[in-house]
Amino acid sequence: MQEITYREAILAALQEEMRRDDKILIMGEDIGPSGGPFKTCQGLYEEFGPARVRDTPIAETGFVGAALGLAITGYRPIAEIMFADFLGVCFDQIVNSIAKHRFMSGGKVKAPLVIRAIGGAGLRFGAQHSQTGESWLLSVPGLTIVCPSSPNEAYGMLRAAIRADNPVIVFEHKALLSTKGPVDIGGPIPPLTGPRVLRPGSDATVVASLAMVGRALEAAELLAKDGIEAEVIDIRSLRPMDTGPIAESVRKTNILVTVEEQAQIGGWGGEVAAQVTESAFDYLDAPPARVTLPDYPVPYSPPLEDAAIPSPERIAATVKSLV
Amino acid sequence: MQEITYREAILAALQEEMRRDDKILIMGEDIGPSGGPFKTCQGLYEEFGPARVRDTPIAETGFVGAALGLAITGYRPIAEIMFADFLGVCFDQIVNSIAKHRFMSGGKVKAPLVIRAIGGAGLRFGAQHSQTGESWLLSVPGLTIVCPSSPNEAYGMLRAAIRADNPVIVFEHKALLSTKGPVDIGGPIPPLTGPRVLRPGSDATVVASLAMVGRALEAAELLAKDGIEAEVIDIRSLRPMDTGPIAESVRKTNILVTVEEQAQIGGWGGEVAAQVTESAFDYLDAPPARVTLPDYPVPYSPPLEDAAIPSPERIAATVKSLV
Amino acid sequence: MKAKTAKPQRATAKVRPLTDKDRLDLFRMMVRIREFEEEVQRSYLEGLVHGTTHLCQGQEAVSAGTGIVFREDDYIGYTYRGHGICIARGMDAEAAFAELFGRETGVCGGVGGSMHLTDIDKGLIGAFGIVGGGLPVSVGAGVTAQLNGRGQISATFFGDGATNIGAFHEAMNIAQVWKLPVLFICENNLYGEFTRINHTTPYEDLIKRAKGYEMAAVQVDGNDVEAVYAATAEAAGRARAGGGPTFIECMTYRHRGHSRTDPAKYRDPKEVEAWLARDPIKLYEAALIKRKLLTKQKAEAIIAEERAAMRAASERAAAAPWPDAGIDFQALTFA
Amino acid sequence: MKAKTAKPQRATAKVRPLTDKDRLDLFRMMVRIREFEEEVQRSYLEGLVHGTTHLCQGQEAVSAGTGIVFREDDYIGYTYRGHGICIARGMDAEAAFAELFGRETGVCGGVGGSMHLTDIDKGLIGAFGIVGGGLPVSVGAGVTAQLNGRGQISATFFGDGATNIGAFHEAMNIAQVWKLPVLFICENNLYGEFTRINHTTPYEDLIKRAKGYEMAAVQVDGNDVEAVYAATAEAAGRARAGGGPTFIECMTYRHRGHSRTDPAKYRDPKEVEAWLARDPIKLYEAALIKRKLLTKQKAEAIIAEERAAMRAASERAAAAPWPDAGIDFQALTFA
Ligand SMILES: Cc1ncc(C[n+]2csc(CCOP(=O)(O)OP(=O)(O)O)c2C)c(N)n1
Ligand SMILES: Cc1ncc(C[n+]2csc(CCOP(=O)(O)OP(=O)(O)O)c2C)c(N)n1
Ligand SMILES: [Mg+2]
Ligand SMILES: [Mg+2]
Repeated sequence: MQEITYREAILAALQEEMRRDDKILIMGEDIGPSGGPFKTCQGLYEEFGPARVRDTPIAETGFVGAALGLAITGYRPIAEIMFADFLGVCFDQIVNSIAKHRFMSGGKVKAPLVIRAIGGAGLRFGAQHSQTGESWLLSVPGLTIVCPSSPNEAYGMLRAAIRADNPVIVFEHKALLSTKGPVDIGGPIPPLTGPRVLRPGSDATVVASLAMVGRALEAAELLAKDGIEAEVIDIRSLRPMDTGPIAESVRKTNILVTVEEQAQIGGWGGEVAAQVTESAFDYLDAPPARVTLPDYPVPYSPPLEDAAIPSPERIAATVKSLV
Repeated sequence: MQEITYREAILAALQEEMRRDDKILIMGEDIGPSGGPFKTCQGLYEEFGPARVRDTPIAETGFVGAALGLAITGYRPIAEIMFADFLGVCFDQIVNSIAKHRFMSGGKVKAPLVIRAIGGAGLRFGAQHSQTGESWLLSVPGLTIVCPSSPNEAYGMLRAAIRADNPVIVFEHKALLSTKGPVDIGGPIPPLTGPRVLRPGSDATVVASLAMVGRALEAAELLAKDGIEAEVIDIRSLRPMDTGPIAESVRKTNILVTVEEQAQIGGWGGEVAAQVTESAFDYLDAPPARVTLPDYPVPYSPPLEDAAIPSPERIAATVKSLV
Repeated sequence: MKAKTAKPQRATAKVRPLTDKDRLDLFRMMVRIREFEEEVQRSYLEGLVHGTTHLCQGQEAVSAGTGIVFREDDYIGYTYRGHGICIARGMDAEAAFAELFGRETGVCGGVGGSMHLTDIDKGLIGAFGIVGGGLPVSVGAGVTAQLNGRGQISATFFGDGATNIGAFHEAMNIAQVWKLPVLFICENNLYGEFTRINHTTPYEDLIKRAKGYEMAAVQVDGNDVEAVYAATAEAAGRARAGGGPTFIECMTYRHRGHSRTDPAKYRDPKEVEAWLARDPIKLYEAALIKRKLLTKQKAEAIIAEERAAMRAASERAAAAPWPDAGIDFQALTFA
Repeated sequence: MKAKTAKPQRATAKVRPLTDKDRLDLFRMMVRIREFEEEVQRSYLEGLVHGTTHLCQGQEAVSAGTGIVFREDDYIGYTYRGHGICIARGMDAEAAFAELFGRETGVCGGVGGSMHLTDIDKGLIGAFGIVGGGLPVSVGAGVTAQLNGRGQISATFFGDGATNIGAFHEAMNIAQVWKLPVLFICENNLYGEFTRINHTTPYEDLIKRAKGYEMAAVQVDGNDVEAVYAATAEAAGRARAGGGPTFIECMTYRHRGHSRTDPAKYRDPKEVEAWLARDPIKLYEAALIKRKLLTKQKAEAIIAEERAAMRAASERAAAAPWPDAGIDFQALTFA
């Protein structure tokens, strides 16, 4: 295990995979000599050259669509979307072409491609540069959607995503980029999808994604002080969504709280709550609760943005109100 | 009450409103002299002329963005998206500009605009022309999203949407265009949002949208034969989502089934189930059930498409399995 | 109104001259495409084709004239109106009909349909139903061609209306900046659905679009199969040699409406008449008869053969079973 | 590397000649914008401005030279790098600072931030953070201007990099087809973030983009405020008279990095040097001194005045309260 940042973990995964398979290439804005605005591609250009590390014009529809063209003709492209908010610009290519091409071809076409989108709030970037984007694609069959919450997950899931033979959207979080954690460099490829229990607990099940995972763990610490043991689960993948382990946890804790950095309506929390209610109905002591962003865009002003993002205190209070 | 089709109802609403307020104009592809591919604009060009009934180039980003520009400078534009599937092409304008502009301006800018999107399956149009699109925008604060399920709703909700001072997305369904029903021409403007009980019942609550409403009503007929009285509710609006009346119904029936023409993950059914579970937890005799499309794109072949769309029989069977 | 024929195009030095066999093949291919589409239309009226379908009668010279240029390992992208290039590329007619009929034996197992005929093994990378949606994908295939370094090219077919959408712009710009071996083949049939080009575009000669990218461009009479061949062969030669992309505008006309429900009343009868008089098949038949490569009788025999062949393929397709609703869709969606 | 100056532009018959007062106003406005941005930068380093901010030092001539042309009832759209035009348009500096500081007194109540300064009452219809996103919106404002029939125009500011995205293409095409009174003002500062234009665009003279739409176009030295004025005034006159849109390319350069975290190491020092030598304010100061409209002392006095004014405005803004987290966001989101 090596202590590195989320940013370094992404870079390590890209380097390692690109060294392993020269069919892998990456495209994006300012990812070449300048290494990417968030420096997630630092050094790739120098090592792999302009053919495999491609600076693109500001044309997300163009290069994300190109990724599909590369994928169905033998390459394994990775497209970096600088801010997840910009997924809206290439939304059509993703939902109508990338997600459906294999299906519409009767299963004959393979589309092994990865779209990395760096999103999230908390950095005072305002309404158009602070969205995680997680929910925009939630309802689109044909996509695999994953959300790494730590350096180790960023490293492992990205490697797994690159090796998958289907389109995978990897949502990364800009507030996590500089966070450090142990990473199993060169370790086995982890499962791409499915939740993971990060902290065992018997009193409540708290499910979170991306930056909310860390806040859920902090909330668990606060709750522990009051003798409440929360089981914290990182949902990891939104598509496919495997709530089996979550239901299993709820059968033990009888309480479910989801935490996501998005508005409630249309968030993944509703899906988790509904599935768990279906599979563990008789075990629920209270209706599942959801901690989310308020139902308006992310405000710029620090006190307003801070108040909008679920805090450990808010998460803990929600759990307390149920146990 | 006049017996007219869903198509005629849309047209009547457009005509009536455009006669009332000359600030209202409509833009879209082939909606001018040719009256629109689905003939929802027949005669508007002749009556209101090229300035207010504008044929656009194939450029959804361009004319949907233009709608915002018109709205914030004093007009009340309506944009027609020929197939809801094409919302992906202008997704950025909707989620990042239209939905947020008022908010980002500190509330100073008004954006009274309507986007009409004609979607839905059942007509053998294949994967890229059969989506309702309902869920794509479900998670976007700042939007009002409505789904008329009958000629009267199409007429009333469109009039209400045009009069709203905020962006409203109206999802219409192409399989409903030729269906007839009584319409209260010139009647009072109905509430734009909020569910409506269409058939009272005491044994189960079935909530549906768009074309699924008719199928839910058919299912209720089938169930009635077996002595099961289903209360059928048209959800009408997805944003804001008012599940109060649904919970109220569930407190009476103790059973909730949602029916939507989309995949389950990311659909609105999960949100309804989660909200109702929260507000009527102790009244639920069984976990809410959801009848949806399977988790793959809409197939072209008739038997495959028919098997994918929730049928009255499937809805009835789901209800039966719970009561 | 006179049918628009293109300005004479530049000399095509590097182009392999057509042999007499090529010419007869071109004629037969145009006939085959015509008969395929006529059979689709007939089948649609019989209820065998479902939903909608977009026919290309009148535009066969573009499919045939370009199709003969492509190599086995080239990549071809197109639209819902792409039946022509699929047939020109050798897609099995029975499998194509079966797809349109929604049958198990369809080239996409009946899952795709009329708008999505795809056959990756033949380099037919996909039919895109979203206007402009296929262009960026073909740009990606162009990157593959460039990276492979084997002189492959990527060709993408689209209509006049598609030049108004953002995806077209981004694809053209990237292809030019990256000097990709991509052929942008624009079938300018003067209409996007029911709206004439002059209502949606600043001009009718779309070759002008290419100026915004300083991309090599040529405008040809899209109803003159040999002109289409020459322009495409030259552009392909340049692309294979690393000379970058070319925008090829083919001036043509669809004989039928936009889709099967469209009577095309919005078109000036004089315009229709003028273009029907320039039917690419009739024009070429006359030319080959003049060249003594063909006689009226031989031409009719070819037409009869192809009609019979398409009819037979369609009948076999119509006899094929429906896909099993129990089929494993997960496998269709995920590898 | 020599700083790129534009080809001499066409005669501008219809343009009102600048008065001496105009000239001094233009100078003062450029100074004001410069001092505003310098104060923003200082405040950012002090932690008063949050997140990121995109400065326009070096591009002041574009904001000042165009700003003087606009009427009160014109519509102006711009980007995250739009502080300059907001100030030129008379946005209250204190309210602008307060917005950047996230304070209650901000022009958007602190909700928008540096990338979204908007003041609809002044015709400042919005700052768009998505590249190209503002252009279609300005096209819509152009439709409004055309429908109102009062000779209004809609102007939209964007960068060189924005010409690579689809929204640009769709906006240009629609504006030309509908003959809208829209001014497309491209501030070509040669870079999109950290990438030089030659890596993303087929050429560096973006005026060529306009050819793809047959749109009137002009390229001017964006560091020559009077050249910017003349080109803009001519285009505005044409637009107000129903003559349609114009693409105005202003060749300029940003003195600072893309955003506050960018040291701009990717630029050739010679290029930077050449452009710094053509600082629009220094150039104009020299020109006005030559014209005897200004003395070195007077110029310094103006600079000192504006600096003090911006400093004072910033200090007042910094003293303003934070917005109340309990504020009614529903009201901000819905009318
Ligand atoms: C983004 C998008 N907008 C609208 C449509 C609906 N539509 C299908 S074909 C068509 C016209 C296309 O015209 P053109 O590009 O000239 O191709 P043609 O049909 O003439 O071959 C339109 C508007 C679509 N499929 N995609
Ligand atoms: C659609 C989209 N893609 C990428 C970005 C990230 N981004 C912000 S500014 C910028 C560069 C824009 O360059 P240019 O248009 O030349 O404007 P300038 O910043 O030079 O004024 C990029 C890539 C964005 N905001 N929107
Ligand atoms: Mg056409
Ligand atoms: Mg720039």
